[in-house]
Amino acid sequence: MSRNEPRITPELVAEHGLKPDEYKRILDLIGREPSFTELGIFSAMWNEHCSYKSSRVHLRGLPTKAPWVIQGPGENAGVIDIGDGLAVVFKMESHNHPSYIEPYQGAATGVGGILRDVFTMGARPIACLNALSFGDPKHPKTRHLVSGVVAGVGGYGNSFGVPTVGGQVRFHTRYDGNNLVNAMAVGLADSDKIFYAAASGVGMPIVYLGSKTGRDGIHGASMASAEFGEGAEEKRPTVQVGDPFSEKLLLEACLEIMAKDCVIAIQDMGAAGLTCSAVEMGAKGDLGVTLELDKVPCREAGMTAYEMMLSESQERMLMVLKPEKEKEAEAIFRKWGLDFAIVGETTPTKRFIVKHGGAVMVDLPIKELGDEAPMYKRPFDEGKKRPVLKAESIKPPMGVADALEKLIGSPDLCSKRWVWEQYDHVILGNTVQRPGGDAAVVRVNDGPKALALTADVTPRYCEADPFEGGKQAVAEAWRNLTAVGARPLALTDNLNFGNPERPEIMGQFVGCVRGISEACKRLDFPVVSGNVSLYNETNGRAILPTPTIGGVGVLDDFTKSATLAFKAPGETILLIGETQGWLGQSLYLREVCGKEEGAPPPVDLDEERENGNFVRGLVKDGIVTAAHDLSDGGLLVALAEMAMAQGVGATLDPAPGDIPDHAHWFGEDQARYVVTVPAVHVDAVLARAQTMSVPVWRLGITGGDSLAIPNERPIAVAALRERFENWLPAYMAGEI
Amino acid sequence: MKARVTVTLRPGILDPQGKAIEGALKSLGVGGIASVRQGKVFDIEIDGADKARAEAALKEAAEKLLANTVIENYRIEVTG
Amino acid sequence: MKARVTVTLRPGILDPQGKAIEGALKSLGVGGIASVRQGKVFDIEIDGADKARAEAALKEAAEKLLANTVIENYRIEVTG
Amino acid sequence: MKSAVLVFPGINRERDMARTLRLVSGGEPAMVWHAETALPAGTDLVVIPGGFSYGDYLRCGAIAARAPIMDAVRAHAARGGLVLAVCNGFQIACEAGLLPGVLMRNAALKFICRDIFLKVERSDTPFTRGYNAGQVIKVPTAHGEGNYTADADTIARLEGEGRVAFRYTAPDGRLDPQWNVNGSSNAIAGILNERGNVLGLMPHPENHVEASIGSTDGRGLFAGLTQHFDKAA
Ligand SMILES: Nc1ncnc2c1ncn2[C@@H]1O[C@H](COP(=O)(O)OP(=O)(O)O)[C@@H](O)[C@H]1O
Ligand SMILES: [Mg+2]
Repeated sequence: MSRNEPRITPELVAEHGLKPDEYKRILDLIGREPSFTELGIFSAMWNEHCSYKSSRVHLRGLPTKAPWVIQGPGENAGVIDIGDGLAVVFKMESHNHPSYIEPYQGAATGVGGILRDVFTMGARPIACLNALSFGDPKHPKTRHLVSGVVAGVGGYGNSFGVPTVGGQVRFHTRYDGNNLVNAMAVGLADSDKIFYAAASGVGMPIVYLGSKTGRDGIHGASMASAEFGEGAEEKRPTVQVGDPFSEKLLLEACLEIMAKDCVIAIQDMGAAGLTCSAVEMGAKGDLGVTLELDKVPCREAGMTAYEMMLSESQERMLMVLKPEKEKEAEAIFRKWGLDFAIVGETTPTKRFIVKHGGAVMVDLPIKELGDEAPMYKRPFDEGKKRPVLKAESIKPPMGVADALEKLIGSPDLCSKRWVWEQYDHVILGNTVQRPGGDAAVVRVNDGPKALALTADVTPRYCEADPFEGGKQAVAEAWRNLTAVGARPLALTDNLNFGNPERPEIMGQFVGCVRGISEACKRLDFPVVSGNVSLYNETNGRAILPTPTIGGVGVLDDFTKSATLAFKAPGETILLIGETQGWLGQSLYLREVCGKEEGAPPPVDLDEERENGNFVRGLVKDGIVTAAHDLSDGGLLVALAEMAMAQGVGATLDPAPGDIPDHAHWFGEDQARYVVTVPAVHVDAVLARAQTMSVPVWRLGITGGDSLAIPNERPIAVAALRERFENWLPAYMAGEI
Repeated sequence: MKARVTVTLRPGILDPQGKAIEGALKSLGVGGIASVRQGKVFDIEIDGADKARAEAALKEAAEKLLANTVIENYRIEVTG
Repeated sequence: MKARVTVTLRPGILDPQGKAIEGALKSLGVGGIASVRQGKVFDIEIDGADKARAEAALKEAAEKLLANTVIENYRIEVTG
Repeated sequence: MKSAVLVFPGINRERDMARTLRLVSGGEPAMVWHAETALPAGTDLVVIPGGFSYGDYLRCGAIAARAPIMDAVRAHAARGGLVLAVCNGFQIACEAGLLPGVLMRNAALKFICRDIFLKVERSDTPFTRGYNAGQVIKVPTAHGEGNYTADADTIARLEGEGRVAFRYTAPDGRLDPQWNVNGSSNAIAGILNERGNVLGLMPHPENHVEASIGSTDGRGLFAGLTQHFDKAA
């Protein structure tokens, strides 16, 4: 049916990442040999990135429903109701491989992609977050990657005009050849004006919007599903370049035509570009789609059907338009200087037909393209449980003060100011809590409502025990939202793993998803969107399992959110939650003792829930003057962070003595928070804790300019802060 | 010695700047502009008088820093 | 027709970016770099075949937009 | 006060600016599209807001400075009308010849978003009458190219004629290179034109007008402008 296209050979099939049995599935499905363009389309639709063929069966178990969920997984982004007729639209997505190959553009286009997912649904983006994992700081490529990725995230978001308010940065040698860039975008819409991808109506015009199509990123989707070998750098010609300027125009133009009621369905062109977006619109609407490629705005001459169908040029959209609104919509796009072309129509046939130069290049059953994608129940091995380490068995190599200073200046615990100062985090004028706290707080319109936003995961826990690690990631996100006083509502997950064809990796995946699922159920914290990134490994060495959780919560009054800084001297410091002194997989063990061992701390979800609800109540009633959840580094690190924030020290009570001192100060037991309470409220708080059966311990009193611990040298807050702030800038300047 | 390193985007790579400039020139009414692509030049002074050595240093500079060879090409001219 | 417009900073105008690149090259150990100044090139395609007309259009483009003549110089070459 | 906020493709702090004008002056600003050729009748104050007009491509502000609306802005300024140009607006104003000098890459070559301290050099202008001379205010900056540079003569004239309106300082008002966030000549953060009716500044006072969102230190600028026009009216 098509002219001048290469013949299909087994080699060509293999180059498209299709296994022989998958190719056979294609033959059975269409009853003939596919054309070259069709082969390209199958390879794009059936690769891991688009089809979720290894993960689908497990993702089904995730809880996705709650009364406030408007749209769960399955659309461009999840949608939740926050009351007052408003909805929050959000999702997180990875751009790992592209960011390794070209850190600036890879990260930038990652941000661009996720922003598009959000505004495609009719929401104006109001905040971004990003979770970044890099290799060992000593690895020769790490500095270059950090510098490029951070500049790229900032470069795109700053220009687009959305505040980047939170995220994570970590370093570990297991990310040496595979850094992770997970970008999250959050938008705001009227809850009755959400736009979806499903087309409806026969003979409706399909419109192409945005930038022109070039040869960018052809095979991008298949690259994202291939393991890196030595020659990864050779895949370079596929690099996509982001154009935040065009995206900003696209945003304004899209919101304008949506407001004018021109749109039946809309879908951004992300992975596998025109192919994926057109097929999804048709399939979801039970309709066929015919595309006329001669009408597609192209940047380069002589592009083939294959290239146009697989191009991943950025800043493009596909839309089904109300026919009577065509002129109005076109005028809006022209005003914003964007391309606007009718490139096809919906049909009753349920076939996906692509014409180019007078020939039919593609004629495929549209629903089966997605529905009949292979699905694998890959073998998995969850591995053996690691031993629980007794705190007594871990000899402290140095005193508590020295250990604190060492931890606070370590790559994972040090201040990430160097990163977030490159992100505009104040634009739009709604950033109540900036980066540096537990969760960012962003006012909704003129308030009083606000959103709390966070991104969390502790990969070393996931590696040691995928199930507990999965639970912990969700619990930590929930806790961070709670610590600022927000009610956690829903989350998006970005599941980054190695090669799923290896049972032990698949075991990590399955375990983490089970853990996430369990925690979501018990904390009433559903999953409304997400993304899976597999094959993050080089020469057989996988990344740490990294299921990043992006959490969203709501505050009724933004002026009542709690921050972590000690505010004034003379306030009582209280610890909420039980301390056993869990050192297995702790940062103390890794940074101070040089060991990555043992089982991670277990997560008791009932305790999480009860302690969290207690803390949220205290914040809501304005009883606490500071609140902070405990995580990496344990109690003393949390106290140090609270002290450094405004330069107020504390005099601490001695460790209770029933566990070793270092386990008391640095253990990473879960479900804990530190709060400060003015003296007048202490009794009331203790009484309230007792009625709610929540464990509370007095830790000491705020004041002074150091952390004073009995039998330890005083730790000057200013010196601590110097260490805290110094590591990253010094590292990036090449001084470390 | 003086040299110039010219760094340009590889063909086919999107050039958002060039595109915006092209649009601006058109709306300013500058006639006949069909397309614009933007690149960079680095005017470099080098110590010494050994041309081969200078060229080697420039190549190193271009590869290591001046050009992002994933998306850019570069050209070196020693001008005197 | 193809043309190139090269825009460089006027002598004496501070070039923080060039300076930083100079420093970076030195710390990368690239030998013998004495100074770096950064400029821009615009590769432009022009409709028609009249060279004089093309040059006039390019001059207009440079003056009106491509160069900030307060701090920058420009040079036009029609290359073919 | 009737204000007009210019909107160029890629500009992104126009909403922040409009909201602040509404909040402080009580009036609704007109949003004026770059392709217009005239300002709304009776415009008192033209605001060129921050953002990334044309993606900051070519040179920051260069393309926007040549937009059709800019002739009207120049005419407004020539009549003595007030123009407030913030961040990208400052860059646009320099490119448009409304203010001297250029804004180069930050000395650290990075985009920096941070609260900084500004010393208000004089309080006898319509833009700064809401402050005391010598007062130090805390406002955010968010830019990659705010390093103010001009030839020595221009700098000398700006200083000599008292046209430096704001300077980057330490919290106590001391000049200190460590607090000069972008490396500007003489720590210049904001300047006036010769006639004193055009102000350009890099930081974002419009983002610091509410105590619950950082600070109210930016309010003085807008409150002062409002007073200026209320008095005049
Ligand atoms: N880990 C996950 N958890 C929940 N939902 C997921 C997950 N991964 C993907 N999804 C959902 O599957 C759908 C397809 O995802 P994706 O292909 O990444 O979206 P897009 O096509 O917008 O890039 C989305 O609705 C997404 O929210
Ligand atoms: Mg999408």
